[in-house]
Amino acid sequence: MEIILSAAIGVLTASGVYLLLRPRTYQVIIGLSLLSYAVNLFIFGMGRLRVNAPPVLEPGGVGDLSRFTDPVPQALVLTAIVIGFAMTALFLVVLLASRGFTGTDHVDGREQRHD
Amino acid sequence: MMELSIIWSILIAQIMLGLAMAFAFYRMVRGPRAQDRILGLDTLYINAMLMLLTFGIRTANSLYFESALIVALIGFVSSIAFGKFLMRGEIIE
Amino acid sequence: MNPNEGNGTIEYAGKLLSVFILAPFVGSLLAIFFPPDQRGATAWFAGAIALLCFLVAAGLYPFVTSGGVLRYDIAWLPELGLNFTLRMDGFAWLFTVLVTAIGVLVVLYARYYMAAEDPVPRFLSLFLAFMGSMLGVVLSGNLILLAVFWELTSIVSFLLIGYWHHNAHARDGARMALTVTGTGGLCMLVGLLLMGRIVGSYDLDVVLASGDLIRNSPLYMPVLILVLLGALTKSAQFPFHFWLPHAMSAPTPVSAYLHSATMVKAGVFLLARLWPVMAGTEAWFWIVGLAGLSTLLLGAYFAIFQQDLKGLLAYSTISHLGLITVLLSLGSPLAAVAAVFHIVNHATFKASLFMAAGIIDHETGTRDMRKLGGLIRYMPGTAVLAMVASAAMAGVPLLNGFISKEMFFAEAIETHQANILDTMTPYVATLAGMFAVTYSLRFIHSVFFGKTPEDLPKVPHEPPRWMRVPIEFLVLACLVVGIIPAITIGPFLHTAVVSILGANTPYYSLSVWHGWNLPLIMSFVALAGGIGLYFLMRNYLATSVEGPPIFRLLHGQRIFERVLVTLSWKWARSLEQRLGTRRLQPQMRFLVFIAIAAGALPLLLNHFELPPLLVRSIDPAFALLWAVGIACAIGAAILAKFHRLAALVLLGGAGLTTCLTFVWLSAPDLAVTQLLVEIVTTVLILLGLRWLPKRIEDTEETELLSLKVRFRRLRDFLLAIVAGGGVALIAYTIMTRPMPDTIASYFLERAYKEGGGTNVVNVILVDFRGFDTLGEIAVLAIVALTVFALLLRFRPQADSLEAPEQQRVQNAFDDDHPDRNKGDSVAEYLFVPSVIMRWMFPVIGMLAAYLFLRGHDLPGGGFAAGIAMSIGFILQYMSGGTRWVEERLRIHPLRWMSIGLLVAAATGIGSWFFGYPFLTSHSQYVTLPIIGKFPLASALFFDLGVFSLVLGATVLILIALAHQSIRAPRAHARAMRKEAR
Amino acid sequence: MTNWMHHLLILPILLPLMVGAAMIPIDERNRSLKGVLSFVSTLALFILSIVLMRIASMDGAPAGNGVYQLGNWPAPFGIVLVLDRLSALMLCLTSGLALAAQAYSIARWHTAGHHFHSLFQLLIAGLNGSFLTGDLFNLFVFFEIMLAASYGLLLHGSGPLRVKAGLHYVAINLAASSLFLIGVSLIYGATGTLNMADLSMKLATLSPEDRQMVEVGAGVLGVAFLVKAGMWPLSFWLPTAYAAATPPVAAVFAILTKVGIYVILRLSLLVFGASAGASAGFGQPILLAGGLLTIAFGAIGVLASQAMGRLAAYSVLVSSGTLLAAIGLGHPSMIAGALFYLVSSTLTIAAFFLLIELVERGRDAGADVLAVTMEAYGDADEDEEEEEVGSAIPGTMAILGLCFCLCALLLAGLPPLSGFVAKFAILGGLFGLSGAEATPAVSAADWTYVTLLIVSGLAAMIAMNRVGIRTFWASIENTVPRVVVIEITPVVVLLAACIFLSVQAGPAMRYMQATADSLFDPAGYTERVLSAPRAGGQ
Amino acid sequence: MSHLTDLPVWAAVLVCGLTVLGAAVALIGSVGLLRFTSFYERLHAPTLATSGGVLMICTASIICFAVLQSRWVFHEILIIVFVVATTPVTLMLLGQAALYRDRVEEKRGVPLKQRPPREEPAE
Amino acid sequence: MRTWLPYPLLSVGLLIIWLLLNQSVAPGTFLMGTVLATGLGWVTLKLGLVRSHPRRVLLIVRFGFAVAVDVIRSNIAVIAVILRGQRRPPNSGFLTIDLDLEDENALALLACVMTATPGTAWLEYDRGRKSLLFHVLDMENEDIWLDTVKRYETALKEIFG
Ligand code: NA
Ligand code: NA
Repeated sequence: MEIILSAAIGVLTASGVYLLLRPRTYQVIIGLSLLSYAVNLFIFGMGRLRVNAPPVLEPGGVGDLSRFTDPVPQALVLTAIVIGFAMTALFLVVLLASRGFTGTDHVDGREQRHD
Repeated sequence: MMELSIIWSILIAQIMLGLAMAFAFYRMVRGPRAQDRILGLDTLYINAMLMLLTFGIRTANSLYFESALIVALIGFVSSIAFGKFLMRGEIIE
Repeated sequence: MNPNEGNGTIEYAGKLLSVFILAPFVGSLLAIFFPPDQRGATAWFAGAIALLCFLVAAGLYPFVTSGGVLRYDIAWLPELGLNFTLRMDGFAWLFTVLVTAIGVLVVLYARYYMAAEDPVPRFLSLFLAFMGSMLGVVLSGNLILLAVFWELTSIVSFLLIGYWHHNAHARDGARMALTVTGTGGLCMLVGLLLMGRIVGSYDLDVVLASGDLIRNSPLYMPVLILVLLGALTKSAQFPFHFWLPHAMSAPTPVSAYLHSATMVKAGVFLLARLWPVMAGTEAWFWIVGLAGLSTLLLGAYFAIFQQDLKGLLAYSTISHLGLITVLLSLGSPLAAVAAVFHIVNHATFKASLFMAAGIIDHETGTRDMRKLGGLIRYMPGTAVLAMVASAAMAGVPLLNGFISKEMFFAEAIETHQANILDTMTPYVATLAGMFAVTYSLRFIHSVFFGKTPEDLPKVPHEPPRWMRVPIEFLVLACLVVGIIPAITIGPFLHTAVVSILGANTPYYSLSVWHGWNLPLIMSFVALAGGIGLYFLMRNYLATSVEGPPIFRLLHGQRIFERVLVTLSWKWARSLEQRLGTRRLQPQMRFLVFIAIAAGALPLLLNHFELPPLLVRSIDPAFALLWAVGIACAIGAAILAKFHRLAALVLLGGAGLTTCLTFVWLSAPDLAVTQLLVEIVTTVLILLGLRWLPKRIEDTEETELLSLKVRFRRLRDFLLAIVAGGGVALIAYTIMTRPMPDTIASYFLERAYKEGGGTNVVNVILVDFRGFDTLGEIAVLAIVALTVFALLLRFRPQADSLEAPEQQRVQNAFDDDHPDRNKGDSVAEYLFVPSVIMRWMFPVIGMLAAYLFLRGHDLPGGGFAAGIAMSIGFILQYMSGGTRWVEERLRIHPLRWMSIGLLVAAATGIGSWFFGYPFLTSHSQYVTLPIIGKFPLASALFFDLGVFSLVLGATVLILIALAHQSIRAPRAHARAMRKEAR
Repeated sequence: MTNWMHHLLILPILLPLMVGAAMIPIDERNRSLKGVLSFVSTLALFILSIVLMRIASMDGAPAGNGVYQLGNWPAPFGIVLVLDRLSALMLCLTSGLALAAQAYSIARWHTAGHHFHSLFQLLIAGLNGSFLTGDLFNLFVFFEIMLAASYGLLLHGSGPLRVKAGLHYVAINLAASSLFLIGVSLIYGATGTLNMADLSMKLATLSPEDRQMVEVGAGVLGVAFLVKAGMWPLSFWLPTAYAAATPPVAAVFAILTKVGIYVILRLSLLVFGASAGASAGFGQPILLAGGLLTIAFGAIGVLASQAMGRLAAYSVLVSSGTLLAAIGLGHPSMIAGALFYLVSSTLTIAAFFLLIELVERGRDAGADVLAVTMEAYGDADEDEEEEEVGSAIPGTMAILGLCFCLCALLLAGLPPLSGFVAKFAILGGLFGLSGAEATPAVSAADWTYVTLLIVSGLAAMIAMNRVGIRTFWASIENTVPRVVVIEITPVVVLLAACIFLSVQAGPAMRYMQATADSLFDPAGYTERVLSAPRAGGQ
Repeated sequence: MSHLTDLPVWAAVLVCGLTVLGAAVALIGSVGLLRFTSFYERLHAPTLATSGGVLMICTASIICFAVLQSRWVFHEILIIVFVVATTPVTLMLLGQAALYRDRVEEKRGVPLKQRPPREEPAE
Repeated sequence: MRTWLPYPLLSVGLLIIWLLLNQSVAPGTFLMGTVLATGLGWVTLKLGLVRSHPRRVLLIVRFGFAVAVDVIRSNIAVIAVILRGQRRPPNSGFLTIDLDLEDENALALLACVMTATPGTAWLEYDRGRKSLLFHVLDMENEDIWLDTVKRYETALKEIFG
């Protein structure tokens, strides 16, 4: 499992980073989204991978790490998801505004000769 | 013996669903038209939901259920957004 | 007076030192408030302050005789050795008197010199500030304080030189003066800091007692160079002399004060001040000597060729400062005496000459010697005064300049060090003396004698009576000191010299006649040669252009300006462009590269062992799932440029895979949230897509990609691969390592017992780390506000203003058919779907309620519920359109947001009333009839806040975007109307 | 044991958060009400932060003093807020700047867009949270609050320049936020903790493999902070963004880079201090090199700037570089000076940003159009009208000129103002008054630092000189800018604060010294955080 | 996966069978998506998964949990209901969009928009 | 009653959903569900949905049963079409049918039913002509499809009558 998830994180990161380096704002926003998947999975992975051990206790129960997966990274990922969503929205609107003002969807607000 | 067959049958089911997702992916990436891609995504969603259900059976844990339920109830929203975008050029008029 | 008279008196006298700083600066502040037309009153005020300082200085004389020192200490930054220490010894006293006395005279002179339209209060305010700064330099008892006042003199002089700032020369001159002297000052500061490091204190008394320590320190050379940079720039020594002539654009009183008596003297003052601890080494001799000698000679030579009266005086000043510098370079006590003496002498005659030049300028309207002549007939009094002062400058016997110059010649012939510089000194000195005679003679002859020019701007006459008084005073001093030096200046000079040299004070005689000796012969040679030279060159000079032959091509100012422009503007600009960029892509590239490096370095520096590859326990279904996910990600990356919709679809695929992963790996909460967010994000981006320009793949273009572009893409690709590989490697390494001892155990143990919930993730979110959640929803609120505010000002491009093509086609279809109304197409299209979409609203509402209420115990929670509910709203917007929904449902996202945030925070504050910190949760099962046990947790209220905020923020973001579709056509119509008009 | 005074510690976060939230639904037509609310809140915050500063500098306080356990969960499990001299200082600086910027904005700039005051309050909440929190992930959250608000504020007023700058700013910072997350989670994955104090305790006991992972995490995390701090070459977005922002926003942005510096200073001394075993001093050479390069680049930029806004923005970089390199050099004696410099340069740059617009107002009529766009509510596309605010006060030019001179002196670090005192304090700390016994040689790094410090001061002097002459002396049209008192007062007050700092350099430096001393005592911090008792005594 | 062995044989067979069958139906649907040549044909493909697939797998899940937890837990029915209710919307919208686009491009074999209206005016 | 429960069927449905979601019929859950179901009914009222009054529960059940059978049958049919693959490509085509159904809810239900039975795809409903364009995968016999749809229509008309 670890190897698959690492590969997934790697590919998501690579795709995201590649898009971040591209000249079109839309590419960048897609890149940021892919990157945020990668980051979320990365954070998640920091709690180690467990199948069928969700950190949900029986009522009245006391949990320990031998039976349940680490809940902390999950809580962190939740926060990261929310913030990531907010930032995607923000970036989208900024890129729209930029496109509105400059007429182009180039990240620099003007067409460069070759990218 | 029975344990093994249970494991295997569910695994086979999951692999089949995975393949179904792969085929859906083919449509998403190859199109040829936008509607094909969206249909592909919709199929991907449905198969993913089925995958969630099989996962629930496999682990006998019902915590997968909400995710499946959300796919079933809300998953169509993004598809109709796509559809409306195709049809009207904007999704909220 | 006996210096041991009692500490009380000395202490009191020490306190009086503060007058020298306080009076001028306070006076400076007050002077600004004088009305601009009150020239006289302001001058009286400023003069009174200068006079006060002079009188106090005079009164303090008894305390500084025979090596007495007055001190006044105020703690400023005692931890770092910087104190506001004022210290007056004989040398400082002499300078104080010079500064204040000439100050009084200059104020008097300026009273008449300045025109009515000049803002005199500003001038005098600056003047007083300058005087205060100069006195500060002189009286500083702490090296750093000295540097402080030092820079202040530069700054104030900048403002004084630029006083007539409508004049471009004044501006340039001021800037140059500040740049050169300010730079020198900063270097000096470092030098003084190093000196403090060597000595262990910045206190001048301590420093002056540590000569050997300084001279033997390994840091001596840096200290020397840095301090000399300060002193030589300030005193306009070669090669930093060029600023001084250009400072002549200042009003003449400024020149008379700053460029004769005070500011330029600060440099030589410092050399003399530090002479006991720094002089005497070979390095000192060479550097200071070389600078002094070249300045002495070049200054004098250049002075001859000036056509501007003040220019001549400026170069002569440079030359005389060179003379003083040479004297200080020699390292002999006797030379030091001569230096101090010449400082005083030069101040008196040069100040009077500047004032005379000012009168000439004032009365004739020009300072060009080619245009002047025969003025003795119009202003005989001034002429006489100028002649005497000039003679003093030329070193004519019976005037003060002669005596100090004789002392200089005498020292020049002495042997101090066995090297070529030392050998050259007498010859250079004589030559420079000769030049001095020439330019002095020229000054007098070309201005006061010869033909009276016809084309003078004004008819010249004698200046007002009181305008000449300062000159008379100064010239009188030249005469008196020149004739009876021992009685007049003698004791004061001695006091000053003793305070520098202490026990090393040599015997010296201040008599006019020392018999026929070599210096006298040198003087006569210089005098005769100078007169001869003048008459040889007279005709040439009468018509020549400004500046010496050949050298005038080497225009100091122009070089400086060019260097400055090149360095500080051209190079800076090109460097800025080379070292920086305003484009995003390179910035991102840097960021990625540095992040990779930051992650890789710790691995490379300490041997990193690759973790073992674990291939067992791979679930084929999971692998297949991610095969699809990975393919989606790559596909999205490839298609994002030309197939936006496809990329978005594929992004959805990757997101879905991520959700499944979360379920698979025991994170149902994450899956739920990710799924919901996924959907909203898709809707969001689709809302935005409408406003982006069309981008159609141009196959030809892609084929003709230049090599450069291919290279760039390859580089980015490799960068991306490395980044991805690195992150994957790190993730794998950590995931295959055993768990550390983590705080998670604590949460698992107490989530139910103390947090009151079985879903540990949710308990963390609303309780253990509820503060994070509060912050996270605040982020959402902020972003929603930002989006909202930005979209209010959204101006779409013209090409996306009109309705999308589909709508136009469909509307046209409706228009073409008489039985159809506009909008029928869309109504038909949505007729059946919208029925289902509307029925889904309450169902989604139910789901949201379910997610909300179960969150604490099972996956879900306020956030998921809020997003789900907002999807319900969006669905209605999609089915009926903006107007339709807003006619029916009350949508107040701003209010929901505000309430949400306030409720969440207020829940946190509630715990204060029970004596607990913010956000301490309280949960209790309330037993109600019928319903039975019902959990009532404060976390529920907190989650309610989260729900309200998330709902509000998400709806606000999406709706604000959706509203653009209504606004744009209106704006479009408006624009069309405008165009039509 | 929990008394009401104890809750003061969280007020710097809660007060602006709640005031900001409460103002959201207030109609934009009631801007003056919002302005007053906001101003009063910030004023209260300023007073509060002074009180907190006093609390922080109390010695011999009871255990748990200055540690606030959110949700009553003890560190390292729950999130804690930690008040010490450094954080109190930063709080004070933040609210001071905010107060000035806010007053300034009320004259006209807050009308340039919607929800200015809410965003402003939330920015303060984010800043204060970043300074107070003792938890790495919570720091991320507050960073995001701060960043999100800064995006909003940067875009306040809209217009092509701001939006273009905003796009870059947002993109870079989003990427940096990803790094932040990777770094924090990696540290968690290797150590199992998120609490800074706990991390500092655990680091020495980790296995070499885990420590390596922590270092990777810290390295990546550091990049995120350095982006914020503006280290070359991660800072190219900064001049454009800061120059494009509206003046009050730019002024308060002066402290945004300092957040990065603050965190680096805090973490490098707390986590990678002397007690960190093999990881001690981690990253310092990078900070030094980067800081030096940043000073150089900033100085070049200062020289190359024609517009005052960019000049000011590059001064921000110089200031950052100076601080980063000072941290990188790691001389304990320099840190106090560096802190003094931090305060002084922040105040100066803020004052300058506020001043620029006033000075340029008279010269460029076009600038006002952007400033005051009256919007038809709900629809901003209506015709823009220009509104004259303020009147030409006599003597305005003189006051502006004086303020400009003071700014120039402060930026160039020329005597006698706090800019000089700060540089002296840094250099004095670097060279030290070692005295007669042994004068240690000055290292090459030290020399480079000194040279760059001086050269950057010179660059500022030359550039300010050039700009000042052009503006005040050589300007052809002598229109006196229309300035209202409420605009000039904040500038004067900020500069007066600098003058106050110069005069009271002694007490100020004593505070900084105590701050620096406590930073070099990570054990004291750790002890205080980890052994703080819970309320209710469990 | 010990819990699944708690199932009685009949239930196990039923659960496994329905699961595999449901997955197979879904897979075949996807194969259809892959192989059909026109969009309108492909439009039918996912309905296999949304009808047969969902039905069978949900039933399997219901049986599994009902037997394991020995209580009647039907909440999977909700999934069936929701899927049945929401799938038409997507497919309808997509189908209409495809029709519109094909009509604009004047593709052959695509029925024109239904004109003229039923009450045709006399010529 | 109308003001309290604008859509009784909806509210009952919502209550059932609630109970199913919570997997409990405890009084607390029931009460909560009732409150939510009622409240959401009021909100839904604002969306202006037509109130239909389906009668005769028996008819509904019968209809449901018939549909279920159709679904299974058409599943098998479509599977067969797909599996036979290239050998015999599907003979698909468009069909138009005039509908008499007036009730929009009934129409929506018809759409659900047609979508749930693989092989028929609802495409376009023309409100003016009241005719439906749909697509069938296997057009062996057009009339069978038209009959099926008519059958559904009749059933729905009866139910919603
Ligand atoms: Na000699
Ligand atoms: Na169907």
